[in-house]
Amino acid sequence: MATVVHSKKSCAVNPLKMSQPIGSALAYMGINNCMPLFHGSQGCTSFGLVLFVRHFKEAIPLQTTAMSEVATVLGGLDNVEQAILTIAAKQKPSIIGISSTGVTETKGDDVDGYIKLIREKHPELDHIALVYVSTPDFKDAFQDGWAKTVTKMIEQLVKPVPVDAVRNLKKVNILPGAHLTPGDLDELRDILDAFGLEAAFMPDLSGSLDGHVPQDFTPTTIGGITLEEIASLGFSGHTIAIGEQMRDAAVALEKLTHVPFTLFDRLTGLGVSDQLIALCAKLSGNAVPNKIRRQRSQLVDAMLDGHFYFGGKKIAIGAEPDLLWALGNWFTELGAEIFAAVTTTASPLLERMATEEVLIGDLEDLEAKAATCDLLVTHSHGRQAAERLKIPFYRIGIPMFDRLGAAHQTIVGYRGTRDLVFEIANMFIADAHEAHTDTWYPAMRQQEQVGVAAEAH
Amino acid sequence: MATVVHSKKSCAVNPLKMSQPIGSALAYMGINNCMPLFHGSQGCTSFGLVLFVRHFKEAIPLQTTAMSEVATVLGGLDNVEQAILTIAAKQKPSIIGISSTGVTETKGDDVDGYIKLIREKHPELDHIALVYVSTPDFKDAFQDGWAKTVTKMIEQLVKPVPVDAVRNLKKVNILPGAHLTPGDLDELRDILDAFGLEAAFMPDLSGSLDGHVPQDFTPTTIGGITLEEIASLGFSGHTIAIGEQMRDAAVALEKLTHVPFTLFDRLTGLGVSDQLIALCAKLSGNAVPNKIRRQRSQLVDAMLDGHFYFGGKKIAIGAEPDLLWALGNWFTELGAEIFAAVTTTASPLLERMATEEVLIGDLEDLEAKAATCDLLVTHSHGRQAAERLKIPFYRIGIPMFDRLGAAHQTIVGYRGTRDLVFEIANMFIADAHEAHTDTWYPAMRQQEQVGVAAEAH
Amino acid sequence: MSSLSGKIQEVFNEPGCEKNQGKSDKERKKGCTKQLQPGGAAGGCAFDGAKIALQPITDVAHLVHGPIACEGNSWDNRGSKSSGSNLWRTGFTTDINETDVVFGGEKRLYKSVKEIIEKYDPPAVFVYQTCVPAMIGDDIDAVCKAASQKFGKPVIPINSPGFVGPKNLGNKLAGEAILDHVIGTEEPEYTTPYDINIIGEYNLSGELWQVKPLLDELGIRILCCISGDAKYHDVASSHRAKAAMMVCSKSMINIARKMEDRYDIPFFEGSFYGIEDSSEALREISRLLIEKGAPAELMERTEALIAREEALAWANIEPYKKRLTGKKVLLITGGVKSWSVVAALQEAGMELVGTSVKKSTKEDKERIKELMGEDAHMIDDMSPREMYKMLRDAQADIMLSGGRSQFIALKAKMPWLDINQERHHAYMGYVGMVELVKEIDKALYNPVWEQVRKRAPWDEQTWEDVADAAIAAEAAAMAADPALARDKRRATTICNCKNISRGIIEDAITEFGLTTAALVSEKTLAGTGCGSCSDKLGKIIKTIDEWNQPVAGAEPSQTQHAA
Amino acid sequence: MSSLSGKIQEVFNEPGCEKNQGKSDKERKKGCTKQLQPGGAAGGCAFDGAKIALQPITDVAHLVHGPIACEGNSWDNRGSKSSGSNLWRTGFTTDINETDVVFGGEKRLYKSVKEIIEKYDPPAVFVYQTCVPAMIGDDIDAVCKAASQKFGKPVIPINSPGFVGPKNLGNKLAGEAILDHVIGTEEPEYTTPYDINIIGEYNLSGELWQVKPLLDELGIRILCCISGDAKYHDVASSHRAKAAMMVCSKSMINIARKMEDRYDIPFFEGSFYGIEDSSEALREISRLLIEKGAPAELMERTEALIAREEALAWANIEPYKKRLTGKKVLLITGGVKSWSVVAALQEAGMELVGTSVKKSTKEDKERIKELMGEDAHMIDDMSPREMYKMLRDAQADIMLSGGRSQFIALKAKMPWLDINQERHHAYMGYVGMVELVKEIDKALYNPVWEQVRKRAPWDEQTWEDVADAAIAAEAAAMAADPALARDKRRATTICNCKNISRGIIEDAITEFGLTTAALVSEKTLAGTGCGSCSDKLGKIIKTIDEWNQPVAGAEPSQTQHAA
Repeated sequence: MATVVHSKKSCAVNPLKMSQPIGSALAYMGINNCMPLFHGSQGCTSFGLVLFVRHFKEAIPLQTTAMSEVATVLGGLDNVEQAILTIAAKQKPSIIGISSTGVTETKGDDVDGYIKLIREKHPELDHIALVYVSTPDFKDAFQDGWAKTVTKMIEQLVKPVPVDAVRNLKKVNILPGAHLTPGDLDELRDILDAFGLEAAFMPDLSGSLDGHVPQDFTPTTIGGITLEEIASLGFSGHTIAIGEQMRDAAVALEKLTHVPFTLFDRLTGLGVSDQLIALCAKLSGNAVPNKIRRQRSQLVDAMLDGHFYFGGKKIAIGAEPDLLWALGNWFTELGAEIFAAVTTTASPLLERMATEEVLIGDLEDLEAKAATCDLLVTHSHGRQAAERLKIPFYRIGIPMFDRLGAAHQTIVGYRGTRDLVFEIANMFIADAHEAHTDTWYPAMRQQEQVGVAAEAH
Repeated sequence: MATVVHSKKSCAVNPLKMSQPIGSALAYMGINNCMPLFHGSQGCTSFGLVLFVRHFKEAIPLQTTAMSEVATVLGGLDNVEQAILTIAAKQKPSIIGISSTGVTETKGDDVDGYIKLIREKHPELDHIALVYVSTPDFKDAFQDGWAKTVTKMIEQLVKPVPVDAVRNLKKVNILPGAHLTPGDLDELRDILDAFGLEAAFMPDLSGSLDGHVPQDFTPTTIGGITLEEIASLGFSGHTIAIGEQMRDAAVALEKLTHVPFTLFDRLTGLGVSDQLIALCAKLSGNAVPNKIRRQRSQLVDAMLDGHFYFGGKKIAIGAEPDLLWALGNWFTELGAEIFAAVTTTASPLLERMATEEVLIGDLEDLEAKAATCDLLVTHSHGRQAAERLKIPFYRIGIPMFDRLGAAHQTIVGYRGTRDLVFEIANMFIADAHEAHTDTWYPAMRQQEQVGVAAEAH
Repeated sequence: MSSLSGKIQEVFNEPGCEKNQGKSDKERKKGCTKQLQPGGAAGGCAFDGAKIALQPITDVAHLVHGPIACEGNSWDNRGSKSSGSNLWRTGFTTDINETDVVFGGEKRLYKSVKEIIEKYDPPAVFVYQTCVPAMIGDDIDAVCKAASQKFGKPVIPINSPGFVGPKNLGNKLAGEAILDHVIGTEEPEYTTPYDINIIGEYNLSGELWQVKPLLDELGIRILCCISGDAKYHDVASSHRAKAAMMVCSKSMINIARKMEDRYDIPFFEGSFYGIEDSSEALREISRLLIEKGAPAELMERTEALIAREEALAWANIEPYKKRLTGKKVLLITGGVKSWSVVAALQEAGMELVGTSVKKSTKEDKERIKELMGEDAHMIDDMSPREMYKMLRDAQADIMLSGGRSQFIALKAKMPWLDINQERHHAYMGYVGMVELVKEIDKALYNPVWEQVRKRAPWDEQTWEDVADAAIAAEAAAMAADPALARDKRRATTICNCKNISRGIIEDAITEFGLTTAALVSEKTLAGTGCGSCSDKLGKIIKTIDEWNQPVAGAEPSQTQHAA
Repeated sequence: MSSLSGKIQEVFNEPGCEKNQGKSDKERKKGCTKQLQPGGAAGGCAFDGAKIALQPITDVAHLVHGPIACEGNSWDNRGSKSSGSNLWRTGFTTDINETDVVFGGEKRLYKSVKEIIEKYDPPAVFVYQTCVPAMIGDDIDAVCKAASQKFGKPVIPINSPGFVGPKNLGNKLAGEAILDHVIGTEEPEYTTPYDINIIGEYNLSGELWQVKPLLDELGIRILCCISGDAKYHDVASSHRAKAAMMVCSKSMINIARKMEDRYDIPFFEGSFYGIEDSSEALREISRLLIEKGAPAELMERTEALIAREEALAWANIEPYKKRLTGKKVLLITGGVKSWSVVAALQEAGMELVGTSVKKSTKEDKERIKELMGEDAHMIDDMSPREMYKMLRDAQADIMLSGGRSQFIALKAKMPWLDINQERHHAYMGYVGMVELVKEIDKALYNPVWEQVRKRAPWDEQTWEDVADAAIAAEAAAMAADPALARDKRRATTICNCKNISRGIIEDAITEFGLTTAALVSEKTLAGTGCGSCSDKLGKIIKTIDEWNQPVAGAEPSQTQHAA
């Protein structure tokens, strides 16, 4: 229903977008004992590292091939080789996840070729998986980097399974989009668990970046999905992909293993959660447990109590396509209007958004459109705009550097949606403007009081 | 450690306290198919009803003997009788829970005697349980009314069990204080469930007032603990009482049934949650499940990330004794200082509070002491004070009428505590004051700018 | 307490109340006492009513003398707005304890007044009596008098303990208190020929400010609004107004009438709810002022303003017409004000369910009132299934009602709009009516309804399916068993105030051969409460042939008068 | 890019840098290039450094020419504060796409400058070059020049793409850019004998405002702070200052020195971290100003102010003495500033772990630096177990370090205080030092530590128990197996910059018979990075008899020079 417009500006102002290599790195971080490695200048890694440290409030594993100007011109084989050797010796990971960057893509480094050479030269590295994804900074965005990386890992690491294999029907693969938090994954795990289903998340940030204190540290990731678990994804009974971005990964997995998949373009809202629960009931053969029924009933009640505050509200959202889709539809379902929608990259969902226009643009664009809105929704970089506009600001997405608990923000399923209804409704309630004597007929105030009058609205 | 001081004022200003009959009524509301009935003027019921409707955003069952001036003088037998008959005929409850009020206590109505007479006269009411608790408005407070009512129901409705009875060791009675929300109960149920333990809540607001949409309505409560379940509490393996207010109830239950009990004076915080989990492990004979271990680890991490914001903060809390105790200790554990503590009624916990003075007083007292504090914590009636003081305001307790989701506010256990750490830390972060040019040497500003300077702090 | 009983009798004799005028002397005396039904009553007490009526006076300290329940359970829960002081939002109570109950609370009351004056220095302190101190004999009149003399400041006793009656009695007793102690005790700084009082308006959600600018524009001064956004001085000097408007229900009719008697201030009853009613009210105000000496040109200016505002309002409602045309609205409330919104809703294209009125004349409004009025009290007791049936039968798209039925309406998943005093939106005057239409549109078109009505995928059938089946089964059972149908019919409550079932009424009619509603009332007490069921009584009498058929196996039940 | 390489060489030859002065010509040339270790590097790039250095100029539009990564992943993450414009916080980037990479991004850059000037009208636009446009040959100097002429506004090229080197090279290249294009291009409205520049201070958390009021009081004007809270005009006219203070690390030494050369502005290196250092800095400022012609009485006033502020600061620290006396602090940072806080911590009664200094002389500080400096780079790579061991061995009560080690320190459940640039607290000047002591007290006494260190009741042993056991087992294994101990020793990284292990150094010493640290550096490149390990090299040489023992079964490994 929406027109998808690309910003006509030459200069992006207050970027909404982040680069795809860091989306790629985040996907690697959901794999156990992994070391993500950027093939690029050390700054590429440093910026990504700082961003994730500030968001997750965790030490983050991320390395660099540290390309110098000279190395860039000559080609990066030596650097890639040396980086892999150093990491293998120092951090002893099970897998090194390599992503290219703008510099090395501009030069056109053939990293797949490099890896072949390195493999030949260093049989001692045979026990370490090496995955490479091409993720130039000057193309696509964060969620694309994530999606490509998951797809590549599936293609490379999952054991192919024939169509007639014996499968564990109680096991369900979940391919979460980059917009799902560790808290979201925990919630999904709880839901599946209530049906006696076992969830295998690929990747699994809920084990690695959920803000916990591990018993011991490794310099690599700790707690994500293991390579063994990835290899055996083909023996699961079903795959649930979450977010349109994960379609390629789900298709790749099905192609390789014949595990059928269901793609949920979002899981925030009553109807979509119903679909998830119905699927769980079908997959498990179990009736919907009482706990889940109660959660549904609580969500319905929250929607009824909360809808008063959403009706007619104008919302400005800046988010990557899948998150924009999830939030936009949910706001619309509660009676709010998506008045401004800005996103980072292309997606088939965009033109289906229930709004007039979706702009692939930046936060300057969003701020301009949000001036008359009742709520601004975007990641922490929206804080300046919200301050200037003096409207309530709901933080969601990466990065969230100026609040704690980003990893636990949960908006999926009945319970996640219920809490989101309350949280946003309460923001509207807190922002409600009391009537003043001149609320309804401001023009009738004396001239010099007009300023005050305008503020009263 | 604290001196307990009673306000010397004649006039209470901005009451913190609510009357004990409505605490009593709330306890009745956790019983299935119950109709709470106030013996008093219809206003007593009406005020209580409106308060609960605004807090829970639910239709609330609560009736009145509708004592008129004349009836009050003559004694309320007729009114009690007629009320019981009307309710029995119209709403067909399993139990009518009667609480006295100020008017009828002033007259000195012998309601126990009335009930005896009514029982004799109306054998057709034999299938309806009638419980009566004396709860004059002019004594004690909300949590006292709740506690007395639970104790009375236990004494009257639980089947006595000999010491050598065969018990279901996997079943655990939980006697929650009035300060626990339906969300808290749900969280406790989840925790016990993770150990394979079955929780029986007495009373159970999580079934009745958790904000859900029932399939059909009855004019009485729906979804609380049933009379049958209450009767069989004596066959459980253990009782967990939460809040010092519940000691009498736990003792009464033990006396009657020999079920041993553990009293937790609070369940918000790491150490106390550890104790709960250790108890669950012991009672169930099961190891601590991975899910719970992860939650603990997440709480520890939240405390580490969050403590920066709590250290040295001055907190003003107005709450009933058990909630004050729970919050006060938790704030103290994170390095904040309980600078002002105001409560409603006596409790052995008060003098053990880690603060100089606990005042049995009102919100005027709290506001006066909170002027230099960084956070005000009390129920929704604190909103005026917070506005005047311009300090952040965390709403907790009953009533919470100006926000949604009061029933789901959850602060017990690892997960509840974790979310509370984040929520409060984020309030502090949001309230952080940026440095200005005159932050450190305000006196050096020109005279006319002193006003601005003061504001900048 | 003899003075209090006297006051109550005086209120019952209120000649300004149409209802009273239709009653016999005997009826009048007990009529408004409205014996409440133990186990079946709802609503606030007289104290509640008194506090509601006076609390909007913004700069006064409102002190409740009683145990914590009366103030502690209820304070800070009203949506009146103030353009000045917010002292009215501060809760003051003596919070009497056991000792006070034994030894009397007068001393605590006196000291409380002292503390308040020392700390807050309000222009006056209002002291509200409640049941417990009334029982133990605390003489608040005496304490207030003593305190007043001692502190040189008005300390006004409001004698309206909860147990003397319901909320609307409290409204009137509050009126008596200010008539006796406040009105006429001060003088305005100046007067103009354009000074009016507005009586019975509480400025909820700031609604008064939806109208006041229009009066300002006309040069009409609200000398005092009783009590919305009023200052003590306004009330005390309100006897110098030239005319008064008595708005909303009749909660303060005694003030309007006695001020007419005592100070020669003519008044009219009007409403600012609805476009036509707003225009009518403005005209009436101008008319009365002109009668009392204001220049006649005021009416021209008034008409010009009305024309402008009406045109603007209709223009603003116009865009909603397309979306709202044909939508059916169910209006459920006991208050008067809702009826006056009918025209605006109809102008926006909506239909009022249960009536076929196309234009809204006064008569039409009366008819709507007849049709719907009796349900007003019932809604609180309805189960969602009953409500669903009602909505299904009425084929309504949205319900407008008071806040207490909100959660039941919502559980029945019915678009709902709050039109009582709990609401956050302001619906008065021309702008308010546009606001109402907007809000209805918002509620009606909120996509949430579509979602919450859908069945959970694992449910075999929707809640509505279940209800339909149950209703159908019930109807079938009735059709098959006339005795059952008869019992069901007879069990219906006709008079909610007195809790009188149709069976009792039928029996009385047949036993005593009653032929008028009044006679039925005398025999059964039905219709002696709010009176809204008197038409039903008449209808029962008229249809005697339909229901007075012998049914096999059914004994006529013993007539049972209410206690 | 010849101009850029020229610049880089120029920076390497910086005579103001002590370190450079100690190097041979050859060393100097490659020294600061600091060949980064693939797979082992950390820290920002030259672009990052340039942006950090100039971004605090508040009213300038900072435009990053490059793909989204350079600005999109990093903007709005610095804590500088502005007393005026907040334009510096707005992120501008050309966000170049694939087409730009193929066809060149100059046009987009030019149009971006145009858009910015049209929309935001800043006094200047700073254009930051990044790797990708540098590779494809975008000539930002030319674009800036053209844009500058076209729009009549300074458009300043900052030529510091990430891949030319590390962050501190970027700091210097940024300095070169403003030396070349900004400084001296405008004139101040007026000058005074009391005008100074402060160079290398970014006003993080508003720290400058902890000192500026003192200068104000002395009548000393900060003509320009480069770059904290600076306006473009301030920088452009900063060449008229009478003296300059060069603060913090040597990130902008080239600015200070060249301004001395070009404009005869004498400078000194100083710090406002620590009480004594603050006093010293104030004295130096006054001394230089007096040298340049300011009245001598300035020094008297300066001393009076110092006396007052010092007394006040010590008095404010006094109350913490009792609580902090005997507490052991572990200071871990590479920055210079932390060393100057030592005196204050000691004054508050704390001990610096790893040193026995009681009074803080300059020498003592050097010793602390020696003792601790080498660990500064290591902390990022430490496991909690290693950190625990370090803390256990040091018996520290609290750790002060930079933000990146925060989460590792916290996981080791060690009280920790942020003293790097990410922190939210301001610690400069006298008030800042009191603030630091307060914050240490708060962190140290937070009861959270006691709780988080407790074992979960179901855990058999604490994390510390496990670590103690593992450490003991390791020590036992080493004692039992000298070859293992030798391998372990040789595997230790000595030079973090060049990633040179001790084994390589030992081998070089024995193979070539090296006797000085300088010789070791020449052969192994160890110590040619930040230079902090040169003392370690000396120590290794001195202790040759201890480690140069033949161990059974261990072959001396092949010497392996870093690439």
